[in-house]
Amino acid sequence: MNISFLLFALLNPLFALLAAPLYMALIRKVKAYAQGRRGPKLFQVYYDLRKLMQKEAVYSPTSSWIMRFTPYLNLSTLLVCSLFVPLVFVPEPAGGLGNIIVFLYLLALERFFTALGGLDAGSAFGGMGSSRSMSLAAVIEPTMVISFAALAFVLKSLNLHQMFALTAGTVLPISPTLVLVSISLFIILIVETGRLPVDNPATHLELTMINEAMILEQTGKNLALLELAHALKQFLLMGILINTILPVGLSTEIDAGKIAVSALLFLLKAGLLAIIIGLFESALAKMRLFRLPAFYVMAFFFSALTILIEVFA
Amino acid sequence: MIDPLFLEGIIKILFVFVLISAGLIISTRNLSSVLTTYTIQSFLLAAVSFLLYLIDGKSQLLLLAGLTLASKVILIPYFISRIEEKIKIGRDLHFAYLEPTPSLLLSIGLILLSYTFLSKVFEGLPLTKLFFFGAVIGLSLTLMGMLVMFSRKKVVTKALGYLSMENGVLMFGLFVTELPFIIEVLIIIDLVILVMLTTILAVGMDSSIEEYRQKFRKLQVWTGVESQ
Amino acid sequence: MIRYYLLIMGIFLALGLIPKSHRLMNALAAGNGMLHLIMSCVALLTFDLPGRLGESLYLDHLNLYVELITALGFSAAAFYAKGYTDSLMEAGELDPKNLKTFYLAFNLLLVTATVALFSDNLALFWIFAELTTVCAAMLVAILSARENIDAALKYVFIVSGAMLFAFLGLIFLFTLSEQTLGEGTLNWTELAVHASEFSPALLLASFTFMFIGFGAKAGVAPFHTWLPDAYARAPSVSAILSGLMQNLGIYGIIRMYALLRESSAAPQASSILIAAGVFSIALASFSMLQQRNLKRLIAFSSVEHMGLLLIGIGIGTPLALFWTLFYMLVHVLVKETLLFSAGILHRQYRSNMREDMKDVFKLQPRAAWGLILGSIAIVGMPPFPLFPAKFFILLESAAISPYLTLIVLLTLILAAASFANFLLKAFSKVTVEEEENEEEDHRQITRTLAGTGEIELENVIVKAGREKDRLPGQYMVRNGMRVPAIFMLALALALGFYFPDSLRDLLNAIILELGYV
Amino acid sequence: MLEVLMYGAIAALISGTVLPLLYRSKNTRKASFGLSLISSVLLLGFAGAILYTGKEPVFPAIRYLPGLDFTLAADRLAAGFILLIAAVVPGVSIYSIEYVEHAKSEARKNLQAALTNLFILAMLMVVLAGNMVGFLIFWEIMSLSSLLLVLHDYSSEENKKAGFFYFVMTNISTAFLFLGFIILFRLTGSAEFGPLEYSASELALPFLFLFIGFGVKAGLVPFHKWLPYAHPAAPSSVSALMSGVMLKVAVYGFLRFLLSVSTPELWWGVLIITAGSLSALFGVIYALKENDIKRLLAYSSIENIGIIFTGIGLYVIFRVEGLESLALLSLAGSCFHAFNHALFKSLLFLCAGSIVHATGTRKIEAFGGLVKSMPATSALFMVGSVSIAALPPTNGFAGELLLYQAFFQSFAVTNPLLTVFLIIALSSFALTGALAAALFVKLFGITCLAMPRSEKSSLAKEVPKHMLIGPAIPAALCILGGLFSKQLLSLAGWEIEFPDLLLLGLLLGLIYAALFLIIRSKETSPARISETWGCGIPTLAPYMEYSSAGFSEPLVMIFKNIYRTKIVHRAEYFDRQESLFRNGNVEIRLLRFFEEYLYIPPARAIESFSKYVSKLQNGKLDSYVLYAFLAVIVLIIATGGFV
Repeated sequence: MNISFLLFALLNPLFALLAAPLYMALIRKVKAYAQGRRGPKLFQVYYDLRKLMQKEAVYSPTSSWIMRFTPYLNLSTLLVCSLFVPLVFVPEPAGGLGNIIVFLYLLALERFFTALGGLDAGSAFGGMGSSRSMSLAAVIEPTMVISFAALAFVLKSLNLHQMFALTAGTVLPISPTLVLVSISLFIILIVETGRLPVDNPATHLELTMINEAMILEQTGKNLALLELAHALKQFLLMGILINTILPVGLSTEIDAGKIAVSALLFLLKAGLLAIIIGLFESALAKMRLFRLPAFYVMAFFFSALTILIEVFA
Repeated sequence: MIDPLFLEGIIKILFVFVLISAGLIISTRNLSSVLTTYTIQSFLLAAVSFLLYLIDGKSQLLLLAGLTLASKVILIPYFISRIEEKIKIGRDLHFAYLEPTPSLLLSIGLILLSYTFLSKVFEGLPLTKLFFFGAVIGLSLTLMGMLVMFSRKKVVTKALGYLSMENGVLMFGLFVTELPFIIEVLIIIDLVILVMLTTILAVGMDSSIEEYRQKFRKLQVWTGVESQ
Repeated sequence: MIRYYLLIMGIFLALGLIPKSHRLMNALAAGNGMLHLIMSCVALLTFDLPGRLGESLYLDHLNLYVELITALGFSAAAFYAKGYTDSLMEAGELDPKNLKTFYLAFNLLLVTATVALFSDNLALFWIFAELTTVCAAMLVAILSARENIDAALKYVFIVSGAMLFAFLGLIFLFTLSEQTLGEGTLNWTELAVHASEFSPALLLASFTFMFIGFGAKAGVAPFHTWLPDAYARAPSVSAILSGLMQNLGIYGIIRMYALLRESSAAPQASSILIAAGVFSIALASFSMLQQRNLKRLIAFSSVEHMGLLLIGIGIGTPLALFWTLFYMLVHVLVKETLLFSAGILHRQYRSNMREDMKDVFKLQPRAAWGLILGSIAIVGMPPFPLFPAKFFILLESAAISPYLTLIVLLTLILAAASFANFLLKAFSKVTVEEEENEEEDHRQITRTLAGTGEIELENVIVKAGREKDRLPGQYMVRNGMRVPAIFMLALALALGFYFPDSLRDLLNAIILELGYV
Repeated sequence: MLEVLMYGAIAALISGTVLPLLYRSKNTRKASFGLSLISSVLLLGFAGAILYTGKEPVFPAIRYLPGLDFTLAADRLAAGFILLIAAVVPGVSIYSIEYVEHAKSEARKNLQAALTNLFILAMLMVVLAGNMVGFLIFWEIMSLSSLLLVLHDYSSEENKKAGFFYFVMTNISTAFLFLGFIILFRLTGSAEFGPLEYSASELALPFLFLFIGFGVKAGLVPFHKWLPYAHPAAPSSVSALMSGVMLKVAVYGFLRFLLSVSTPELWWGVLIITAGSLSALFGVIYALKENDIKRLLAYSSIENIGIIFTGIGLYVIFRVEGLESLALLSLAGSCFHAFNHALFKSLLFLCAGSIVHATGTRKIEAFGGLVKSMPATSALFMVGSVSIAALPPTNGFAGELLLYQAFFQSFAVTNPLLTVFLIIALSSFALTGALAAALFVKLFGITCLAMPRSEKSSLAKEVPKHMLIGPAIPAALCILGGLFSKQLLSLAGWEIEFPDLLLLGLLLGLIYAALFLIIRSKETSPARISETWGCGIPTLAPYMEYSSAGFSEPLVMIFKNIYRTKIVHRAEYFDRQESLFRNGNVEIRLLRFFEEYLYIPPARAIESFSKYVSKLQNGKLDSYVLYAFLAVIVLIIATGGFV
């Protein structure tokens, strides 16, 4: 393990942790504007988190250690995940961190425990959320895997670090097929972060909610940890998408100036993406649960197409 | 000496009679008539044996004729008629699978089959015409005897069918005189034992005597198990 | 020589008519079996094989081997017969007056079978084989119930009727030898020398006819029909003996096929044998599947095994024959175990039907395990030696066609499934809840009393107590019935683990003598 | 030296088999399981040494049959599977010491102990067998001993059926193996397993037969139906062995054949992957709908076997395509997954056994809340669930990761059609993985979390300590095997590019600990306990909880084409004309596709044909003579024809 990696290991999670909630807020803001509202302040998210952190946790008497364990696990999983996705600079790969499959399965680990946490309190809402979340995750999984396989195939590595080392330094995507992959990645981002048309993060109606239902029983700092983990997840997925399609500014060397520029650039790109997401969400209505697989197939189609084109070419 | 050709002619005529007797066994319903037909058939066999003796002059044939006469014309028919009296049934009315007319038609088929088969098998062997004839008649008689065995209901008739099969084999065997005599004798003995055994057993089966019925009822343990 | 043998045996049998006590009669029968067993062993060890005794007795490895199997089976059956017939007489099923006839036929059967095996002359073989049919039929009919007579009649009619065709085959063979050698002969030794000179067409015809006769004797489908009825109706002992006679038929077929092997008609003969074998296996397997009668099940399994033996013979390679011969031996061992156990169950339930069996593990655990292990052995599962035998026969059969092997294997599954189905349904009915505590209490008592010196007395009391609370309706199995079953099974198991060199040499010698290799 | 270890293990297992048969007491049973434990330790040394040093032990041939010796051989492949046995057996043995005492009678307890040892011995010997005959012999003993164990409760109707079905299927398996081996034997002229340098066309038939034979035993779709019947019937410790080890022995046999083939063909691989993917997918889909805990686990075994076979199929394809390193990767992946599945499936079955024992039912809907009443068992169950859901950093993940890596790089093949095929296979593989995760959320969540759903479950108590130590062993191995997977793989001699899961695990643990400490240190107010929010309903009742069926409902809807239902009418009438109705029932149930279209029709056909054949034996002499007559005629005509 070398210096660059250690630096990366410190900076990348920190950067992600700090910046992630901002984009939750940004998307919310965009949606509010689209609906003709002003929406909460951008930094309201941070205030909320701080408030939650200070509150006591309330547990149901039926719940068990799962409920107490899950929030910590989720955030730590996502923090480990953040080591996998170079956001502003690409270090020398080390220890197999950055493996795209491990990344996928770390997300699965987070989902698994969130779902268990949903079942733990014994309320019907939690169960419903877990059930829907796991079902939809199952259906999206082939799409995700094929998309990432396409990504890996185009960028000729299984390691995100190496992939981005390849894309870094170019302004435009190195291969036209990456555009196709990106469409898939965008859909995955929507699905994984529980956004419209899959899930509506803003409601607490039992008919619509998926992710919110699972964490309904979580309170206080546990809830804060979960919210943070969720934001982090969104941010990391956004990072992958951005560094794939628009890698401009991604640095490969350790240079304070370059990193700062690249970080700033990244924040801007992420802001752009967040606005797109917000608009996308505003433009669509929530889909019926059982119509969703058709939605996923679209992403699947693009990814499979990518692989085929790459093979034929 | 009598002209061998003339004797052969007579033998051939006897063959025809043997076949007729076989046909009668297939179709007759009266038990005692079947028995009589069988006796006649056996007698014809003895006669063929005797005539062959006249042609070949082998003393074994004479002995065989005598033995046949003693066992098949006298002893076995006597024995069976005693049994028939004892079980008090005179007729075997029912047929299984084949009625007399189709049976007779089938018999013709069997004779044809034996003929084609044996002519193929014996092809190229220097055998006399008479031997070949005997073989065909013997084989068809055997098959017809089998026909009797499955198409008649009463065990006694079946036994007669078996005996008629045996006659067919013997008919065939007459032409192979070198077969050691002792074996022929043993075959006859075996036959007699077998017939006695089957007929005694047949008493148990065909009997309408009340005491047997009771005996069976007592031994219900072995019955009532099989559902057929 | 044959005359001396018959004379001695005649005296022996006449002696057998004198005693009045069952024990003595049984001892004589067992002695007879053991005598033959010892004689064949002695002959195997001391004689210069193949050799002749007198004019008509011919000894070689094959007939000594079959005789050994037969005598072994007879001896075991004789030991078993005592308890079994006793129980039949107790139940009033067997008339004590018939006991003498039973043992007479029993002994006579062995004698006739022995003469048949050792006669060089095929016609003599034929006659004595016929006589074994008569004796076996008597044994089947011994209970003189209508069903038994019926079964015996079927046996006689079908086997003897078919044997007549075998005689036709003999006449063909005689004519053939007369035509070729100038003087007719039915002596197997002479025929074997000249078989290659014979006309293949006539030889094949004679083979076919002999096959009809010997096949019926062996219980090959579709001449097998007597077998299930005889097995189901006859007392177990009689079933065992008529089962042993099946080997006689197989013996005849082996001899005939060895003749044929020299001529150009061998492939045709092989196809007949294999076709009949496959047909037997298939028919038997399908008949077994729905079988509710234990003894019928065993009978059909015999048919199936005869089919496999036919295939083994029909393949015609030394390896196949080697394992076929071995298979004959093991089949007898296992089949006897099964029938012995089935006999015990029959005495327990007075029925062979699966519906009537209940609480088997409670009432007759040993017989139940005998049946289970026997079934495992008979369907050819290891560690029992039918497994390698089956493997090698099928291995050789694949040379003809792998699809033949496939068909045989698939039908064998059916046979195995039938046994499983029967055992599962018959043995799983439980009415009495198993109470182990009681037994443990007894043990507790003996344990606490150990060392006080009174232990033996206590044991006696406990035992007596147990005797008293023997389950209602439990049939007391006599040792004489249990020992042969265990012995046969143990022998089979031992063969599965250790294949003696002497047996291998014996089987190789047979193959050599039959002109294989 | 190595040989001594093996002989010791065999001797221990044999005495473990014989001992309980001699004397019925608790001590002999304990001794028997102790012996199997000892044997597994010896085996561990044996297999470890072979894998580490690469030296193959030499066993003297044992004289067995004329012309055929009984030989033992242990190469690296065999050693790997022996290691697998040695890893599963200790847990099962310790568990059984207590578990076996729940059998109905003394006799059965002892029999179960003896048969368990015999079963282990047979599986060991199958792996060790040096030639086909030995292999088949122990294969049969293995089937037989497991059959008897499945039938331990023979008087129940359900078990009887299960036993019969298992017996028939296992016989079919053996028959095809027989055939495959026989053809190989004829080809090579020897019973030894050796390199098969023959053209693929010559090996096509044995390949197919062996594939079917091993496929039946391993539980590949469509030959899988015996698994969900046999497992619920068997005692849980036996299920653990059957699912954990026996299925892998089938995989071993198949690999033994496949690895000795020098030139496989592409269609082999395609066939294997197709069967594997279908098994994986159908296995998990059927499992989702299942309400019987052991049957669910059985279906999950089908799924995992499917995954293993998918890896084997990939291996074949890469071999044919000449991509040696990828071939190695996928082979390593399926072997490793086989090993892992053995661990976590035995763990899960043991836990399921404890749960079933504690609650007295196998119905998932009746469980709930066990995490409080049986905390230790639940924790172990959790480890198993996480492993089988292939979540990092457990061993289940490590195995699947290898396969994913192979898949992701598989698009290097040049054939475009093959690429399409691989994309489909990969997506089905991914779908399987995610469904499995959903499945085990459901299983663990419904079984252990929330409130007890029935009285039985609320009365459950933690099981005795042997039944905890037993599953704890595979649980520990699951975690360690995951963490040290990279190290293990390189120990086993596979130099594969593989992420270091130890690092990952450490990171996870450290960050977790750090987070926990930071937040705890800042804690200002203690946690409060309050009722679950139930939309205003004052007290939550068990019937309000999400049920097992409810949990899988969305997936059932999505896969509704697979979960087709069937309406079954049954009616009884007083009369034959069926006009006076007596009683009847109508049932809407899941269509058991494979059973109703693949198993039952041939079974029915065989049944009715056998009825017909049985009627031939009608007890009438007339008919019998007729058959003989017809046969004579046919034979005469045939002979005439030949002449």
